[in-house]
Amino acid sequence: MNDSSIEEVRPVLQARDVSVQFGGVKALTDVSLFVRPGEICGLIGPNGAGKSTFLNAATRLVNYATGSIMLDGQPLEGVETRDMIGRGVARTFQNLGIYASMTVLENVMLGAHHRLGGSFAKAIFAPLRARALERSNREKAMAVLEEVGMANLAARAAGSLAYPLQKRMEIARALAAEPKILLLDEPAGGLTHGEVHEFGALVDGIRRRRNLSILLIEHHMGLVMSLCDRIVVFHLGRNLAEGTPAEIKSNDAVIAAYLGKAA
Amino acid sequence: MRDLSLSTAIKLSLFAIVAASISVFAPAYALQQVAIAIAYAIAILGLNLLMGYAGQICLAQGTLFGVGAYVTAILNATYGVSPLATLPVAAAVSAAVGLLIGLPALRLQGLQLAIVTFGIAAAFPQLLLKLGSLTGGVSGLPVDAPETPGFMTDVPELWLYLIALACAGIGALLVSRVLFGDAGRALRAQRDNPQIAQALGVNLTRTRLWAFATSSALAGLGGGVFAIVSGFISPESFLAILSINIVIGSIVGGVTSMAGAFVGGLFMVFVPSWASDINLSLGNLIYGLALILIMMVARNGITGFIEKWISMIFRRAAG
Amino acid sequence: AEPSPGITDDTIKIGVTGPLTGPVAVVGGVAEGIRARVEQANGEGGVKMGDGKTRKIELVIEDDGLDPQRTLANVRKMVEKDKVFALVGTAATPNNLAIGRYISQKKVPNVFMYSGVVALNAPEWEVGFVPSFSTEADAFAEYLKINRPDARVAFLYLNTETGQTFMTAFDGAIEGTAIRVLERQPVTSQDPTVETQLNTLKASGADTLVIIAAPRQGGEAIRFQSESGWKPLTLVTNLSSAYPVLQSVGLENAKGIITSDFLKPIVSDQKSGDEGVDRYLDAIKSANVNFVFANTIGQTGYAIGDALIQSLEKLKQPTREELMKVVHNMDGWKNPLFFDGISMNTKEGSDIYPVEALQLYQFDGQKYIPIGGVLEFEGTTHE
Amino acid sequence: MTLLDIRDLSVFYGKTQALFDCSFSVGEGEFVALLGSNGAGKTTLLRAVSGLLPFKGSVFYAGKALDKISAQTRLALGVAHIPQGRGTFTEFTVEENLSLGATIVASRSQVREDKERWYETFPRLRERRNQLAGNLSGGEQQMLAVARALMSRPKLLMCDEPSLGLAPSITQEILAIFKSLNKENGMTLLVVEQNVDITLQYADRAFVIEAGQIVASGTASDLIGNEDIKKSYLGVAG
Amino acid sequence: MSLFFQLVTSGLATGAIYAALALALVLIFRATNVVNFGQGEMATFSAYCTWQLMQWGVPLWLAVLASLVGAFAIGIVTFRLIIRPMMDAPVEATVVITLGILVLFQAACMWIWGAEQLSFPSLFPGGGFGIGEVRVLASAVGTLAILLAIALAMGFIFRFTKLGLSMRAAAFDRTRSVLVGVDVERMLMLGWGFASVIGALAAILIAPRLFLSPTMMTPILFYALAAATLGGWDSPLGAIVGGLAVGVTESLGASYLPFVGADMRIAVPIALTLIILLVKPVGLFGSYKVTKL
Ligand SMILES: Nc1ncnc2c1ncn2[C@@H]1O[C@H](COP(=O)(O)OP(=O)(O)OP(=O)(O)O)[C@@H](O)[C@H]1O
Ligand SMILES: Nc1ncnc2c1ncn2[C@@H]1O[C@H](COP(=O)(O)OP(=O)(O)OP(=O)(O)O)[C@@H](O)[C@H]1O
Ligand SMILES: CC(C)C[C@H](N)C(=O)O
Ligand SMILES: [Mg+2]
Ligand SMILES: [Mg+2]
Repeated sequence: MNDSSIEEVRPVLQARDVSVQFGGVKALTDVSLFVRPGEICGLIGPNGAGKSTFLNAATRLVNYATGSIMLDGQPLEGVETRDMIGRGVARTFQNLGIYASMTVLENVMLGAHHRLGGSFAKAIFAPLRARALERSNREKAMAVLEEVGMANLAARAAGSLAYPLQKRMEIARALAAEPKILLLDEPAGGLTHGEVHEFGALVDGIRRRRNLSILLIEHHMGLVMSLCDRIVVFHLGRNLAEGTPAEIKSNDAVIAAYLGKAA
Repeated sequence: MRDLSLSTAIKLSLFAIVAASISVFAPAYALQQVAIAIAYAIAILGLNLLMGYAGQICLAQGTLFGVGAYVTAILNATYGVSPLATLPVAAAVSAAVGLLIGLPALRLQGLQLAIVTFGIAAAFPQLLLKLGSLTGGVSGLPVDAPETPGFMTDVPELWLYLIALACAGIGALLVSRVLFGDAGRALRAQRDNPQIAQALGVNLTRTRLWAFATSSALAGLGGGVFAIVSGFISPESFLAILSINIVIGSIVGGVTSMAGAFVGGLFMVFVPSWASDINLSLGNLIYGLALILIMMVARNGITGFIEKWISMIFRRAAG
Repeated sequence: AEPSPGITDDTIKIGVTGPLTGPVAVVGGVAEGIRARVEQANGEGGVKMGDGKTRKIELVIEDDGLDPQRTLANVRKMVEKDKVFALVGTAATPNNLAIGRYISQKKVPNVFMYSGVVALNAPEWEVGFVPSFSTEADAFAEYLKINRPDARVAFLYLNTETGQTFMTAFDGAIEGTAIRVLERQPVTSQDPTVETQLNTLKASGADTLVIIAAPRQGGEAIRFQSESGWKPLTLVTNLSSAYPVLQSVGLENAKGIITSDFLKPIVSDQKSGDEGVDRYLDAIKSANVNFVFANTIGQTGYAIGDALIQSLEKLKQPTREELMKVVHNMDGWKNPLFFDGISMNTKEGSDIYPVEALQLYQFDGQKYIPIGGVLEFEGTTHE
Repeated sequence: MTLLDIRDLSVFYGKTQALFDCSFSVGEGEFVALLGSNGAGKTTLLRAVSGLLPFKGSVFYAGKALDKISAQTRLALGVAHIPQGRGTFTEFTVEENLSLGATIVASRSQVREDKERWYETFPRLRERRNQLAGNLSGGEQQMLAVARALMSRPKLLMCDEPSLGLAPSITQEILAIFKSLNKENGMTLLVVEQNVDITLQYADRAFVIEAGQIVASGTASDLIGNEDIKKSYLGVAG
Repeated sequence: MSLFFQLVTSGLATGAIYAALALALVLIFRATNVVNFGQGEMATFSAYCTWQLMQWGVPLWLAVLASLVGAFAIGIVTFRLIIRPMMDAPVEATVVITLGILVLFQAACMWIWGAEQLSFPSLFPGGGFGIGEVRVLASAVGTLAILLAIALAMGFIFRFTKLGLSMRAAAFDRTRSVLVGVDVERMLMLGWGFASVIGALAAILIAPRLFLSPTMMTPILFYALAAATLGGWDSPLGAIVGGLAVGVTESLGASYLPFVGADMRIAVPIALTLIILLVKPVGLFGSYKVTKL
């Protein structure tokens, strides 16, 4: 959209005119969006605006009919879903993508799967090496859990955690992948107001320490406004607005479509 | 972690004690039966990996078992290869066949896959008859007994039993290597939610095919052992019902348990005949009831049931 | 001589294994028939054996579901744990093959097998009973040569050694005649229906249908030839021509079929005046067997039981070797259920097939009527 | 008049106790909020009342003891529960979901009328009426869950975190709908929420639950003003 | 050419047999989310009951009616005794349980009525009629007509009635169903009852062709499973189309594909099922499950 801003630094993620259709339902129509390195970009919009669908398209879980999505300037067409994480794109899921019967630690260790390759051949024919990798993976996963403040829960079954903790564990798993960009789909769901603040600090800390780019979908306006550098708004599957939190907060179209009277 | 290795050690020594006392106390004919049970157990080990961990239901494990048995028998009877030397080949050929059977699994799941593989199991005996020149048709093939070391010539069954046990050990080692690490996690991940697994970088195709290959290799190994222990094989031993029975063995033992594989193998061999020993004409009635009652009492399989009790007792003792 | 295992001064232990359950549980009738005859003998005080002692027979019956693996397991258990003296009436070819090596090793007699296939693998320790399928093939060929010398034949054959043996023998027997085989279709005992095969056979233009199949498929084929408007001359193996099979098909549908058997036809459970048949009817009644009186498999079992008792009566020494000697040298033994003129004959070293004669029958819609005389193939059983 | 009377309610998951002797009551026609931080036991309480969990103690609804009454009967008596995580029938269409919501309703015309009404309220659902619920966006599913529960025309509606995943405007809209049902139809509401500020704008009264126990209660206006309670239990900073 | 038509016709007749069992399997699956491997044997038991009643002199129609009522009871009792306690057990346990049901009912039939095959009277006039050279069996036409009627009724009930909706909901998710007031246990119980009735009817329809015996359903099981899979497990009409497709292709394949032949004809339905599933993994009329991320 704003071409001059793109010139400055190459965005980590850039989508242009992306459309997604499910049968007769047009979930996205020509949406564009970019995320700069080190930036937290908010993605908001009414329910059904197509935010999650955009995330799915950007991680190649759904196909887009038109447009292009580029990662570090590389087009994603033809890239397999499973290769996205290896290219530095890690994500969380709106409806939770956790493995309920595995422990928290196992879930987080899965985040590093793409680096370990998890090959049967290695496990069968090079067991010592496989075991060494496993050990270092476990240590790294523990470190990540430490970082998000969940180290004490490592041995719990993921399914037994409270909903917000499950969401947080998903973030830890995404971090274990050591991504360049993190796509978060409603990570603060189920948090109380105070917890949201704390959570915001956590995300911001992660971004700073790791110099990550983050695309954040949230309905929690307090969080979005305080955390994001820039916000993109979708409505009915199209771009509605884009700007700084202050601009968005006072954008009439956004207020009408999304925020409601008392934001 | 320490707990885990401790419980593994306890389990292993328990296993060793049981295995040793069987070899001492069981009469020769029963020892051979146990060896056959172990041959089935090897196939169940594979199926547990595939069904319990990879979540792919294969109703053709008996077929792959049969492929292994026939590879051993053909190599031995037709080409004179020593029986033990055929085992790796049996495993490899079954793995290859298993890969082929596994190909549809890349697109099919659950029930659909189960039924397609069941069809393969149903067709297998006919195929064996059709390839009569290779398989000996309905008359089957004899397999030489492996050379028994001097000191046990009196009880060749003991030697057979030890061979079976050793092969099962190899199988268990293989499975444990796969399961306790990144590969095993990926396997479970693609079972519980393939889409999420993909997003985590799991290569579904490769993971599933490897699971099929490993499982089939074990089926083939088990089949080879079966051929050696039986000394004679024919198509009648590899009817579709065998695949069903292996699945029953796997589930009754416990699909996610290695010890369960052995329980399952023993179950397959001994329970039907015990049932008919109780009452000849009511044998199957008793067997059917047994299946139902066992699952009602031990819904996670016999080992799951035992583990639950043991951990309950431990917790009592501890607290 | 030292008595062999399984025999004492007043008992002798005999093992039977067969499919009492599973898809071919009908074949379990063999074991039941044997039991009926043995219980009858025991009820009469036991068997007075050749060594002068009277012994009761202790039967050990095991179910193998027709799985050769379980047959072997049963046999090992019966030999090593139960210590049976001999095995009798072991059913089906693959199962007998599976135990061949073991019984030769252990030198355990496996007598009066219920298997219609010639090639086995422990001939010194085995003796057959029912005529080979090749014998039956010869009988059918014989009939055709006389009654329909230019027959155009369609085969529905069991796709196992059974069908192969039959067809090979039949082809040999019609060599040099004007009889031609136009079409052959295999069946398996797992086939849900055999309509497809039958349609193809019908379309071949044959005028003669030969059915070699297990009862279910055989029955279907008998019904087909009557229902389909195709009226070939129909020859049915005795595997699936038993009266109960015809009943399931509908007697009128079976009218005119031809079969061969070595047993007397029994179509009523009322006393017939035939002493052998009457004793059989008594026996199965008091043994409370699980087959109906007209079941030829059960009758065969009873006949096997009788043969066993006759061999024991001739056993001079209580050894297994002696038993084999006796059963390998039968000379015209009679059997209560055999058709008049058919007897059991074997010759050590050359002939281990006790029954090698057959009588042809035609079904008249009510009962089997013998046609022609007994066809004798003594000593000619071949592959 | 008291509609829901909870006395010494305790609930166990196996051996772990999640609720400890909770007592409170909800009057007929009241709009009550149940507040509390994560894992406090709010969901557990609703599940016990609606019949998904067995409990110790007593729960009276319209004077009837609920412990021996099946979940279906409770629904028939007018107790509806919108579970956390929505609980839509994902493999059924939107329309079928609404029909299922009306399982206990005998009158066809009432069902038709109500469907029309909720389609009117949530036009998004009308657009998607023949689509599988599982394909709806998170927020759309939440709307569906609410509409479905209302199809049985409950007397007591218990809703577990309705705001979860909803756009702010929709959250307000749903709470406003609740309020109007409460005002106009006299429907009693027991709403579990994290979103304290917005909820207290609509609720008459609120209870605060913490670690399985009721620790505070009061009218909404009391609580809005009570910084202490907000700080220590609800984690609302300033 | 007339052979071709004859093969198609008798393929249809055989297909009707597969479709009959497939229909019962689909019903129980749709209503309870269970594949009841023992469905066929439960049905055989009911057919034996019919036979027994007739032996005692009860007229055919009455005997059929009585056994269908009995079948309903058998379904309900099976559910109460065996399935209900296992409602939240892992699916593997249910698989073994239904296999146990198979063994149990087969053994019961064998114990009570013996292993011999028996003749079972047809509900339809015997024989058939010819269209040109092609022979059509009256019983096949009748069976198909009844099955079709049942499938249409089932489809209608599942899709358009409150009962059907509730049954599907109960099969889909128990907790969610409880919350909307569906009497889950009752729905599952009805599912077992109805499936048992349809199964019994299927057995009564096909027993005249197969002969009544304890194992008459065993060889059919795979074909019926293939038919249900081919049609899509949630479509009654699919079960019939699947059954007929399997019957016809098998019949033609066995005759016209020399490398298959009658002995390997089972390869035909396998191949057919596989091909269809590779194109449409849920079967011809099956619907996809959804997972929203
Ligand atoms: N698989 C699908 N099939 C059909 N329609 C779909 C599918 N997935 C999404 N949709 C539709 O596409 C639209 C966008 O959905 P999406 O999940 O992206 O919304 P969202 O912006 O994430 O909303 P929310 O904030 O409620 O989560 C919705 O209207 C939804 O109904
Ligand atoms: N199925 C379960 N098994 C065991 N413990 C459980 C289960 N469900 C909940 N718990 C525990 O019960 C307690 C109360 O949980 P509950 O879900 O009722 O809390 P909540 O207040 O609804 O929290 P949230 O705001 O996260 O929804 C928690 O400690 C939780 O860990
Ligand atoms: C019907 C079958 C049990 C007969 C078997 N083929 C035999 O050799 O005797
Ligand atoms: Mg979303
Ligand atoms: Mg909750």
